[in-house]
Amino acid sequence: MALIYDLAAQSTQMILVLSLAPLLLGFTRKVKARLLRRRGPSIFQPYRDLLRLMRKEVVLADNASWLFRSAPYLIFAATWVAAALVPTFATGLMFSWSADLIVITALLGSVRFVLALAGMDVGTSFGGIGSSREMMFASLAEPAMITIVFVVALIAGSTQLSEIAFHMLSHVELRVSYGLALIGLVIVAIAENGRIPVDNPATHLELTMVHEAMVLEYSGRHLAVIELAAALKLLLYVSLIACIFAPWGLAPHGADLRAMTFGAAAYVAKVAVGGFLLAFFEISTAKMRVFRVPDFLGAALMLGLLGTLLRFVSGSF
Amino acid sequence: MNIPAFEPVDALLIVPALSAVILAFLSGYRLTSYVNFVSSGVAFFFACALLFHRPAAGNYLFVDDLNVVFVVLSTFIGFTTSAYSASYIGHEIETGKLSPAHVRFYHAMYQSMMFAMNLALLANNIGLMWVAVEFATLTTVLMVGIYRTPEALEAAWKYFILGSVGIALALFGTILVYMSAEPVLGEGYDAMVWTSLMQHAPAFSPRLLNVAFVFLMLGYGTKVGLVPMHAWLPDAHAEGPTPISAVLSGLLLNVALYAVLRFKMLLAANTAAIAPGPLMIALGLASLIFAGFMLYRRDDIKRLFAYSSIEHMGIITFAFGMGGPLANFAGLLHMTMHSLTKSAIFFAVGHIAQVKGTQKLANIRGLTESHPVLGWALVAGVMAIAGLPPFGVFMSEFLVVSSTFARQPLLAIPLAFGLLVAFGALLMRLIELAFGEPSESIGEVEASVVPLYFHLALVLLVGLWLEPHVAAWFQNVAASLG
Amino acid sequence: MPLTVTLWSIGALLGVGALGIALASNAAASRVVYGLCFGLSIILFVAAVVPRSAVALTASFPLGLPWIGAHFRLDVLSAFFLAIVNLGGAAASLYAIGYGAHEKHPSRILPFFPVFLAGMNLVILADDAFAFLVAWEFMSLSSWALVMAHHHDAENRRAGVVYLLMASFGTAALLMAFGLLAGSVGGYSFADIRDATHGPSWKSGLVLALVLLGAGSKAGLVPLHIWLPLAHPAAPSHVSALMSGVMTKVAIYGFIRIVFDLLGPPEFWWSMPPLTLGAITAMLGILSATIQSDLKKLLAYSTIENIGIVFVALGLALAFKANGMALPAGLAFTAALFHVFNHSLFKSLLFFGAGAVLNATGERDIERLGGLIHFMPRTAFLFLGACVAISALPPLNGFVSEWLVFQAILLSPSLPQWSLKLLVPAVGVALALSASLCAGCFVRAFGIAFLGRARSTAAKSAQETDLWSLSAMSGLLGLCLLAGLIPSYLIDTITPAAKAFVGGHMPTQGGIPWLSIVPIAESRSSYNGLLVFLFIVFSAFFAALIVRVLGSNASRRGPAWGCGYPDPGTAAQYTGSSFAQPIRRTLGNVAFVARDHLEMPPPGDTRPARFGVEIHDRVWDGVYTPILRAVDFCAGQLDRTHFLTIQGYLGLVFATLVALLLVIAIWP
Amino acid sequence: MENLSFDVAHLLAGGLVLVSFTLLYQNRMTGLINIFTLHAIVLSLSVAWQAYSQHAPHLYLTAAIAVLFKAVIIPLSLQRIMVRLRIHRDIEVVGGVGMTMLLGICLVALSLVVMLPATAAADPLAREDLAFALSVVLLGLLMMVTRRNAISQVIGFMSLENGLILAATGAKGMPLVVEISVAFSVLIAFIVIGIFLFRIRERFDTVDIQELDRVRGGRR
Repeated sequence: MALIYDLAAQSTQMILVLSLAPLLLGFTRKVKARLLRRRGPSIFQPYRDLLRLMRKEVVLADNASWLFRSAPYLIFAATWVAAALVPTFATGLMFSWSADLIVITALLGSVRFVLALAGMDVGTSFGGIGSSREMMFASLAEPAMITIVFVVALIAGSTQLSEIAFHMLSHVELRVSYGLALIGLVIVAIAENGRIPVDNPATHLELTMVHEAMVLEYSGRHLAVIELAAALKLLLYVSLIACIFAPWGLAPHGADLRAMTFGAAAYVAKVAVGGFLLAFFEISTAKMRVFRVPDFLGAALMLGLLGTLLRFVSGSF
Repeated sequence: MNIPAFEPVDALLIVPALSAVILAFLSGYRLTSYVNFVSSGVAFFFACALLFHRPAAGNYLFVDDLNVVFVVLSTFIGFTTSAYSASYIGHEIETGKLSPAHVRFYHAMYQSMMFAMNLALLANNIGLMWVAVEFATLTTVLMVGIYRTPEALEAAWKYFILGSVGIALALFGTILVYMSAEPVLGEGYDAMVWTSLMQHAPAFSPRLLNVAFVFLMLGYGTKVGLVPMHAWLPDAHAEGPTPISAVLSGLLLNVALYAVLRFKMLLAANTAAIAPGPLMIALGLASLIFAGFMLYRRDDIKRLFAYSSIEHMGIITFAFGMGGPLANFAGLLHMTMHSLTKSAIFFAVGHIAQVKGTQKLANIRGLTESHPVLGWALVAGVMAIAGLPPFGVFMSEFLVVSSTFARQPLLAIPLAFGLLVAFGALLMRLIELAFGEPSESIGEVEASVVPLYFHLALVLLVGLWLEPHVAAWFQNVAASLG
Repeated sequence: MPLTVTLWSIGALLGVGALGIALASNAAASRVVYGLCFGLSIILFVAAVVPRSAVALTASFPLGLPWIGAHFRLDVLSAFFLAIVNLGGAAASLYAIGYGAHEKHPSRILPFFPVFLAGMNLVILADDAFAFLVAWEFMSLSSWALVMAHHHDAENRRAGVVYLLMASFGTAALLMAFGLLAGSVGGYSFADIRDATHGPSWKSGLVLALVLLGAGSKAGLVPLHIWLPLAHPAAPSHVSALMSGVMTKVAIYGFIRIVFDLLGPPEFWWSMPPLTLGAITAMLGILSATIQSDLKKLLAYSTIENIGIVFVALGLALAFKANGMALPAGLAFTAALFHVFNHSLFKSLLFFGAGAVLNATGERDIERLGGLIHFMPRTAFLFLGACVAISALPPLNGFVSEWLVFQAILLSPSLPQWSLKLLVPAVGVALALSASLCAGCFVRAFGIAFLGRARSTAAKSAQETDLWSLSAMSGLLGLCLLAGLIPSYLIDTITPAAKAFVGGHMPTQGGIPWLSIVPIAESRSSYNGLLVFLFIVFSAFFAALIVRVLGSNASRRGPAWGCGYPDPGTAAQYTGSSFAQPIRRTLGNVAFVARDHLEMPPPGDTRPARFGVEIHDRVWDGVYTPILRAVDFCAGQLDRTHFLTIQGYLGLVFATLVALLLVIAIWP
Repeated sequence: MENLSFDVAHLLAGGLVLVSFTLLYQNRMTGLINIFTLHAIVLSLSVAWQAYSQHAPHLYLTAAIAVLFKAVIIPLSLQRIMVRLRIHRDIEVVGGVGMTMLLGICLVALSLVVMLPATAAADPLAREDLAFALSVVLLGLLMMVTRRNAISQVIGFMSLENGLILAATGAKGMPLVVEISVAFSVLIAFIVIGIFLFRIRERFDTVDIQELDRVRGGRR
């Protein structure tokens, strides 16, 4: 009985993230438009786009290989699993212990790996440019992420997200390293999702583009799956930040239905706030040149390192 | 005057002397080289006989653990070298480098040199030993100059002058030793006889011994080829016939070293005297490092390996200078291994020079491809001389370096440094010689490579498995060296 | 019994070497020799992994140093490394059955290959200093001969010189280390050394330094790594695989054996050199790998990176052990050995792939490859698998070991020493950095070489490689997958070694539900590769299914879109150097000085614009060039003494004599 | 009587050193050879005196060899070689005569400093002899180092060897002295009459050793 209950909770979360992801995207666009005094598309536009893309036929480049065709599904699957492992409305879900924060980071790493390869498969110059830049950003973003993980893990004494969230709930305290980690994580999230100022998701024909350049050759259902994966990734980071730094309302392990629904509501609220902040940030900054990005990410890395050092030097656990 | 009973010791002197006389009158290189080969073999046989039967020490000759090692080794190498020189000289005659008269002279000198060396090793009398070494010098000088080319003559002249000066210094040292012993042992033979000298060494006047050792070290050290008295060695090796280069490296240096060792024991026995170790260590290190650097600029293959001989003599002197059972054992082993390996290398070099028609390193390339048998032998030989396992030299170098580092880390570091420097040079040369596009060659190997491979096999065997009796024997020699 | 079998089969390997000389001319020789090697390696592997009692088996022969003899010992650690060595050996032999057929001069390889295998086995079994060093040099020499196999190439000859010089340098260092350990009495057997009371701490520190020099020069620790990227590519590919995947591990074994076993209880500061050097090595290695365009050089540099990771883990283990923290020490040690195992698998696989490409196209330069995924799909798939594994991406095995290392780092704040508190986080960041760079490096390697369109006719005409090679590679990939999905068994096999060498070990993983692994406690962290893998597979299929239901399945082929630009031909593809350019610009100058030259002709000039990059290796320029200069200078100066007149020489003798007499005169 | 024997021996040994100095001073070939003859005669005298005072008849033989060989044969043959090879008459000295003389004095001092304390035990006659012998040896060596042509080098070597003989005879009752001196004479015979000058004569117009050294065409 309990098993079924857990299973249900876990699958709810999977469905939840999957369904919420495009919404977040749409919501952010809407908010941006509004802040710019435009009406903007409806917040459900992303769903429509996805459906339309799926119905279109796929045009494969002549020398696209099996890798090119299987990549979208791999990317989607890995992102989805990663997103499903981040506590959204409840901690200690059934499979949460099968992967800790480091694993989640690494899963996103595999996603990037496959995506970069897919970008190079057809053999156009654009795909290559995208992949190479993506890997350069990653080479700084990933260690930054790891250092942030260090900070968090050293505070909470665990790399398990559920444990971390639980710890944050149980002793609420303000530490410098929190702040450092938060800022670092936000920077990493922006870079990883290719948002302004690192990349501009709204443009296509611009040589500074990164993510869009990699998926340039994709069309139809493949593109749809990839777009969905991208949306999932954005949601993942938002919920990650929410789970670590704003764990309020998370239902503890084996909580009853009410707590869970409450947690879900709280989660939606957090996501909305996140989306709003993101939109606000994006309209208030301009995109930076590609070779400035490393400094941007380097800042995140340094913040993470600083936090780690603080943790190492001050208390041990 | 009654005739003493026949002794292998006497045979060791009589056989070479007799055959030298005979060879002086025989002609025809097949016959003479055959006689040469046989008499060397007989000498080797008698040397082995010494292992089982030791005559009592007389006023002139004696046999003990130490010089048996040297005698067996030198007669053995004399034997294999005579086998090698037979085919080598044959080739020299065909190419008209040597006239039959020269060959007759060559063989006579070969035997008289063997005689002189055996005498020097077996002599129980420091004066007699000196005379023998001096005689050996004369004979080798004549053989170095045998090609009559300006280079050969110049090399021989240089060797002669430096050797004579060395000899003179050694004589002065010998006289001083006698002077220091005379008050204790009284006038006459006793004061020049090893056995009695060793017994009464503690009573000798230490200061006189110190002065004596300086002269002896420099004098005999000249013939060992220690820096800075080494100058004769490279040219003598390079300009003489290759068998002679092999004999010089394999035998003559050892004989001189033997003399140094004897006097070192004498000094070590006298506690009041300055310890001889430091001087030997200093000269040894100097030779090692100096020779290591000199290897880099050589362009003549025989000079290259001549300098490597200096390097190894340095190592051996260093080891004996360190003293102690481990280091002495290592020194003895290293000396044996070096003689075998270096003569093997010179055999190979002789063949190479004959098939390539040149001694210039620059004109010898890709041997492993053009002459696999020679090429791989050279590779093996150089690896062995560079002290890489599984060859015997590695065992001795292992013992020298590790035991030194355990006792005097500061001395082991220059030692290892010198070894590496020398190895670097040898390796670069070797790779040029043995690999790459082969250079054109003028002939095939018709001379026998048996002695070459025989030596290498021995060295390999020792590296893997040192026969227990031999080990025990070396060990108590090492112990006696103190 | 296992030891006896092991020694006998090693002897048999030597015999096979002799056979190689005999058969060298024969056509079928290579199949016979490699077949025998394969069989013997399998036997050795089985003998190593067959369950035994924990007590070490020993044997000794009257070889080597007469009064000591040659001792051999098979304990938990040597068993583990024997398994690695012979697994690699078996794979290489199997691969070579097919690969060797393309060899021009088999007579220069066949005799040395089995000897090389035997040498590595002997190093691991040796139980006295002399046998150890003999085996060690034996290994170096045979591999050197293999490096010199293609000696007509001047580059290879240079590699041979550098390699053997560095090897001998390392041996000299180890020799001195053993000299210190054995003491002046000469107790060279490891048993004596273990029993010996260890001297002052400066002495053990000296030994540590010497071992780092000796083992490090063989393993490729910066700055002693320079020979590795020269020598590994020079050898035939199956040998490169052995040298990179296995021989470096033997070096690590040497380090562990001496530092963790013979050197006695550690002090905390011992851990700092391995940690620092390891981190530096990882960074420099991967950065240099990222800019290489020679596929095998690239792989060699990535080997250097992995060696760095292993040394970091070992340094952590030392630190924990010195502070008596048994459990973390066990974790770090396990991580190190785990990574050693993993690297031996996927690095061999990668070199096999490179060899297959080399055979099919005759090219090592990725700039002239491309599109191979169409011409040699199986090889491409296997190579891709290895790339994923080495980039430390779940669910393959590379990730597990790296994850364990991170877990160990997360435990280190409880180390009391401040120096370590400051050092370890920096090292951790360096590790993370190198891991992510590694992913970039291998995206580049695979993407440029196998994806896109063929950049040369050689690449166009490539054929899929033979079945022997494919089977060897598939076997290795299968093992990578197994080790990644169910690491718990491997961890449990390492446990006894950890118990014996650092006194602690990870909790037994066997009993944990769902086959997941738990370094310390469930509440801290846990990982279940199998589950993650199943999840991904499941959801991938789920997604495919949904798409199939909701969307259309129609698809057609067309020319590449490329933002509407007409297809500009293969030359316009992104090249390897352009791919590496961002990283070269941002991080590159840590490891090397890279200068870009852009020569832009003035307007109206019809010359093409030229772009070139020149790269200077900081280590080479900073460390080795001065040494070479110094040696050359000394040689030049001393060489004058070769041309003195006879008076000059007499003068030398005279001066020496007078000097010595003066010494005597003033001697008290 | 004892006293007298000491004085005479001392006188002769000292004389030998003096003659060595004059050898150093010489810079003309003929003069060099004549002085060397004197050197040999003084040596043989002192050897003979030793034979007399030590009652060692075999030393007379040594003395005889010295006179016959070094004071007669060698100088004559050297003269012949000089004439035959048309060696120019004066000798180049490295670093000037004065310098060498100064060095020589330092050497004598050195040998006294080294020898006198070392031989404290031995009887005074031997001590003086040994000290003088050492200085003769060193002076001979100095001469070989500073003289440029072969004949003067040979002479330097022979004076060195005279010093050795002096030491050997000075050592009380040393056996094999005769043999040693004979062996040495053979050595010198080799050098002097020996094949080498002739061989060199065949190929070079001079026995100046620098010519010899020039043969070495940068061979390494």
